[in-house]
Amino acid sequence: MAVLPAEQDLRRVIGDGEGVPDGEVEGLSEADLLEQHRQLVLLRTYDERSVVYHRQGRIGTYAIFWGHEAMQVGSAYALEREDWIFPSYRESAIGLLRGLPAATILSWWRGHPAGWWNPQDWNVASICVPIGTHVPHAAGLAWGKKLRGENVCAIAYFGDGATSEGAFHEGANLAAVTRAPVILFCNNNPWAISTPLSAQTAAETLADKAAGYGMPGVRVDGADVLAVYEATREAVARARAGEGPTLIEAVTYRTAPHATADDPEAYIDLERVEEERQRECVGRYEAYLRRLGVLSDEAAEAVRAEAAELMREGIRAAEAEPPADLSLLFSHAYAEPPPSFASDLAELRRVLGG
Amino acid sequence: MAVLPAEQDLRRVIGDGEGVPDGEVEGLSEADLLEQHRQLVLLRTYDERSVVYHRQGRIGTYAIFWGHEAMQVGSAYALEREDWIFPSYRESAIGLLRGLPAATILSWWRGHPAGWWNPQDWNVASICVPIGTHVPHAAGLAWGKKLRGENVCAIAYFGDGATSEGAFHEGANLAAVTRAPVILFCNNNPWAISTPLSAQTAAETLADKAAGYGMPGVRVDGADVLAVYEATREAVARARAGEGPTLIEAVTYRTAPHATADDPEAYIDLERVEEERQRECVGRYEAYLRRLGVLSDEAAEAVRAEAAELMREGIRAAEAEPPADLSLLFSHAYAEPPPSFASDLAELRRVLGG
Amino acid sequence: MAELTLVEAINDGFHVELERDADVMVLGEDVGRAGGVFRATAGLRDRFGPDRCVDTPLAEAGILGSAVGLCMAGWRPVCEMQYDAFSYPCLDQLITHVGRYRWRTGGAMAFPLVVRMPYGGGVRAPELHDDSPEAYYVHTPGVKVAIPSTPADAKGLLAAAIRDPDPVVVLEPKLHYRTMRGEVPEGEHVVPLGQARTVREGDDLTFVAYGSMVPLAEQAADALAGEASVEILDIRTLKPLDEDALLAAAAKTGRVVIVQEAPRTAGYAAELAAILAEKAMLDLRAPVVRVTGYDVTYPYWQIEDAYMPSVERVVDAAHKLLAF
Amino acid sequence: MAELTLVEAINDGFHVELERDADVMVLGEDVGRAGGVFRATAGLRDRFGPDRCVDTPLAEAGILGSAVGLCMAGWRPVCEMQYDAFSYPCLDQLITHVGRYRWRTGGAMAFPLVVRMPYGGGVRAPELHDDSPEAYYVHTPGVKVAIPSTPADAKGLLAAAIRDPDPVVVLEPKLHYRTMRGEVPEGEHVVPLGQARTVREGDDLTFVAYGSMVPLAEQAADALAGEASVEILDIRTLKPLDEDALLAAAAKTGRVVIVQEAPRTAGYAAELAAILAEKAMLDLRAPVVRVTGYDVTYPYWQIEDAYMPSVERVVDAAHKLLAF
Ligand SMILES: Cc1ncc(C[n+]2csc(CCOP(=O)(O)OP(=O)(O)O)c2C)c(N)n1
Ligand SMILES: Cc1ncc(C[n+]2csc(CCOP(=O)(O)OP(=O)(O)O)c2C)c(N)n1
Ligand SMILES: [Mg+2]
Ligand SMILES: [Mg+2]
Repeated sequence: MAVLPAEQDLRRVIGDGEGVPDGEVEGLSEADLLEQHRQLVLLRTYDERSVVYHRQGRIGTYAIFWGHEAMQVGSAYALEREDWIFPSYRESAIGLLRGLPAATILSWWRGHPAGWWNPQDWNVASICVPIGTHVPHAAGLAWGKKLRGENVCAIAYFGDGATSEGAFHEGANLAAVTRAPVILFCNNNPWAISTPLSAQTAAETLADKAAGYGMPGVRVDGADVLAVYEATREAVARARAGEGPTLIEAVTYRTAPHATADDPEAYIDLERVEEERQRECVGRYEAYLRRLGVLSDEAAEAVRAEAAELMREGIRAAEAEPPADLSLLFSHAYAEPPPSFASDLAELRRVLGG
Repeated sequence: MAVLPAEQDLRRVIGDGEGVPDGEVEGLSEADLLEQHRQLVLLRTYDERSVVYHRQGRIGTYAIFWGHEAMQVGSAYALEREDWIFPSYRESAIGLLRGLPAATILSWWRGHPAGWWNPQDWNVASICVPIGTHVPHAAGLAWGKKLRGENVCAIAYFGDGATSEGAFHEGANLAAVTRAPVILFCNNNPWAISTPLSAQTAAETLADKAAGYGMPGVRVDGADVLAVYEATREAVARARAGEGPTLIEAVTYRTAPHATADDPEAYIDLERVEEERQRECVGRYEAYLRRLGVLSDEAAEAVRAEAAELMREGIRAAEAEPPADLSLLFSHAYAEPPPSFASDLAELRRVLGG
Repeated sequence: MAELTLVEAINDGFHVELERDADVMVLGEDVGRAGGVFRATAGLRDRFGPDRCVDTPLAEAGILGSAVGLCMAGWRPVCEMQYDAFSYPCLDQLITHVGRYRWRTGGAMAFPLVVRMPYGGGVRAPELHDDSPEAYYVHTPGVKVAIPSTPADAKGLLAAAIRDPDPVVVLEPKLHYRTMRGEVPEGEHVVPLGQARTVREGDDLTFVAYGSMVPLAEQAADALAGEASVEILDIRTLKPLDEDALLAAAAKTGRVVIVQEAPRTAGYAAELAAILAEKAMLDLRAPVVRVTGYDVTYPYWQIEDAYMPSVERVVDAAHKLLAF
Repeated sequence: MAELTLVEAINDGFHVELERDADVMVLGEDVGRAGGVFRATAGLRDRFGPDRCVDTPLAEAGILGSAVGLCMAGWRPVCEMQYDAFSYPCLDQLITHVGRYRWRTGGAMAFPLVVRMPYGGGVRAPELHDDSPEAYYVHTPGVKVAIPSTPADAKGLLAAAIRDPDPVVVLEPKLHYRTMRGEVPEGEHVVPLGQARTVREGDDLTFVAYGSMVPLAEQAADALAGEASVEILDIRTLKPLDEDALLAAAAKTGRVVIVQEAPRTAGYAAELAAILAEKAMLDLRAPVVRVTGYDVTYPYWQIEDAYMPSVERVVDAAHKLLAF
């Protein structure tokens, strides 16, 4: 493979079609290349439609991941189906890559119980909302599987801001000490809502944190799906070989608001945003595939149509969910609910009924 | 100055009197050298007497710091009186170096209110018991003083185990981001009670954590008072110059039990302990001073006698403290205590009185 | 008097207090450049500079821990926790240091810091943006806790908290940040800690509430109009509690309903009920009833209204007491 | 039956449960090589290997957070927090994940983990080795809480906690770790969660207590011998509470003293009193009195005995009720 030298060892595979030559990743067939394209389009379509659905009031507040698709597709593509994914809200739709129905994820954003899936069905953990707190979960799962002799890896996704949290630190350190087969995947987009990376850390790079845990740290262009794939594949190989965790810092830029509720105009440089949007990951990959002569207009169109249909079907199904029953308030809190739950529910029904 | 090359850049000044030549630290007068000796003997005496006092039931559980004196003296000697010290239980007696009465510290270990000093009188914060939680305090104080334009540094002392805590991580990161004039001084002794460093971290060195915060990391022989002094002096100079925090990893070995309540036989290699005791910091420094011809037997004897007397006087004064009054239960919780406190105290007196 | 929303009143209070006292500084996640995700700190960074309104790293324990040090350096830090459930990482610093440090110094050093956060549900938000954690704070020695229910009190209690020599936790009902408007005194406005507020007088029943449950109690009282006259007490400061006001309001009617959004078990309403059980025995004509959230995780927002105490549930409790 | 100290009973329980179920593992600070600073886990590392009794890094949130993942991998982790006050860093994981994760999975995944810790004062220890944090745990939805008061219950409740499909927090009275001995059934011994224990029958007064306050309640009852006959209820499981037992014990005498070591305000005793105020109104012949620690930082140990509820204070409360 040929990775371009880049500032601060930022690994790249995809060139710019001009001065910077394209590289390639060993062992990826044309089918692999097209499948990753399909997945990119799927996530992109999910994200763009979700913003529309939010405007239409069909889903609630939504954390936009426009421009983050390559990080999610490239890394997830390096995993086996048995490997576990621990997403943050920013990767809410990553389950789509394993066949989790769009309706489920849309239901999550609709605040409907149908949005809470069984992690074991997809080896995709619940969406983690409190920043960085799922890093120890991923470490614990990977460690626990290793102790059982199961050859399973885990990957935890989190942002640049998350690296400031004690939970990230304790989880990363524990993963390294137990040599847990886990990949710590940092989406450095370099904003935490309105807080720029410069206010988040004084480190030159987030990958510099890896040495402090005794694990390798890798920096990769987060808008380069193939570079992300390759870096993750190497980390997975290390993990399976018993060499423990790897910290991957995928560098990108958050060109969308933090979430639908956020208005970045107050703090972000809109010109910079425009520039960055030009470098967005899906277009870059399509151009690469076209330069390779792998992607035809028809194929690209078909993939988009398929994704659009999946979203139409998804929102339809999500909206077709029957209203959640009150009894769900008391379900699932405990394996055997305390007696008080039954009387609370009975009282609630009586009061609301009457 | 001449620092010896050492494994993993472990800085040393003091030689071994044989193959390894002595170095020296620029700008230290003979008086400075002897003062640090006096302080070493003072701490050593405090520690050894405290263990005896504990056996005699005159103080409670006590965290022994035998062999850690050089780290405390060398680093504190590089500070100005206005600089703030944030000790852990391992540095409980560091206030002695600023004239805090031994009786006060002994009273702390006796669980008597006379042991709780006013930090502002000595610029020595309260002894911190929960591991690593004072790192953000030191960072906040240093940052806050800087914001006020006061030229004051802070130093926080903690152990190797503390580096695993989220509080250490969040405090260190915040210190670096705010360029707070603070020294993070890690006593790597390399045990956390019974947990060896190898179970604490997979990092090659604890100083490797510094890069992840964007601060310099320095490793120094913790049993070499002059190397510790010099490294701290450089860190203080950086801090005063507005260059922010430094992580100092001082490497030593815990040859005593974690505390009087602990029995290390279960987990520690006693032969290793014996070897390490040979390298203990006070004797090493005395030999160095004698090779320099700076320390006479009389001077050494006088210093020991002074320290012994100070301890005799200290324990006498501590034991002469009148019993604490019950009302202290309710003092100091709030600037203006709630009405309930008065009635609680009245009731308590009535009940115990009757 | 200006007519402001609850969050505007808080922002107004900040501007007044930072102007009044140069030692007051604000720190937290996104409080600076963005002015806070709810705009509570809007304009502070521009007006008072980035050193007095600081965008911190994403680290709640670090924020509160550094605030302890900032107090030692002479500052009066006001820490924002971005949401209720994201304040939990700071509990360790709060319990082991913030509430204890003054005591450690024999009263020689003060820790006049404030921890404030939006709290509570009903806002159709994703998980963990809906908690009511006041009980954790109230149970912690050495800290005071206040929860406003009106724009004027939001400004006045924040000012009192900032001026208080001891650590104060202020929880703000985010449900009413923008939906509630009210008259707010301009300039300096302080509502002393430790004083409850009688929302309305009544003779048959007493509703005791705080924060977002106060307007609910008022609606329930309205619903009972004609049937029963309801006294409503807004606790305002949970610690130190205005116990006299509580006992008086209970004695007046002998029938008490306590409304709390948080889960029932070991919530703050239990403390209020326990005080009545110990000190109002002879005044009570009926059991003390708690209407609270349930002992479960705050639910999916499509059914959150069923979790929250409702007018129906409060009225139902009232009927029970009237029939007792 | 063997005669064991309370901590020996816990150690015995560990050996039995790890032998019985290969999915049970123990993790925490110093639980392995040293067998725990109180020797509660002594011998486990040698017998079951370093993978089933793990010396973790010094990181309470990491310990509990990784335990969540260990559950997902099929383990039943038992986490030790070395002391009460050092458990606070794990509160965030407990509240935001441990108590909620089962719910998140729609009940599809179980989180059968245990968090256990020594708690309470009276041991002449330095600061922060003396806290009684049960209220923080009890108020958290999705977790159960148990506190034994005898060696047999310490073993039996630990076994029940380990076997329970839901997260359970077990607080152990460190004051009695070595000072209390008692008969402990050999081999498997399970004390079901949710069942209170009647310590002794009585007709005039009811003392309600748990953990280290149970022996104190017994001493107080002894001191009242001849004067009043006292019923003593050991709550044992704070959540889920054995409410029937509480109401029955209260109804029997109509005079209830609740004893709690933790600070009074919003402590667990308030929950018990609130339940009585709501459901035992007609049975009560006197106010419900709480005898608790004070609303202050746990003090310097030279005066800790004055902070702790004492026989004198319980007897005094009893006299008040008898005279009411
Ligand atoms: C513990 C915690 N604190 C605060 C928040 C509120 N919050 C949500 S997203 C966010 C910023 C996260 O930034 P980053 O880690 O860079 O991830 P990104 O959103 O950029 O993907 C914050 C502060 C939270 N969810 N959890
Ligand atoms: C938050 C917290 N957890 C646990 C403890 C109990 N404890 C006291 S000392 C200690 C080991 C500390 O080791 P290290 O940081 O290396 O410092 P050292 O004692 O070796 O100087 C532990 C676990 C504590 N004091 N605080
Ligand atoms: Mg980010
Ligand atoms: Mg150590």
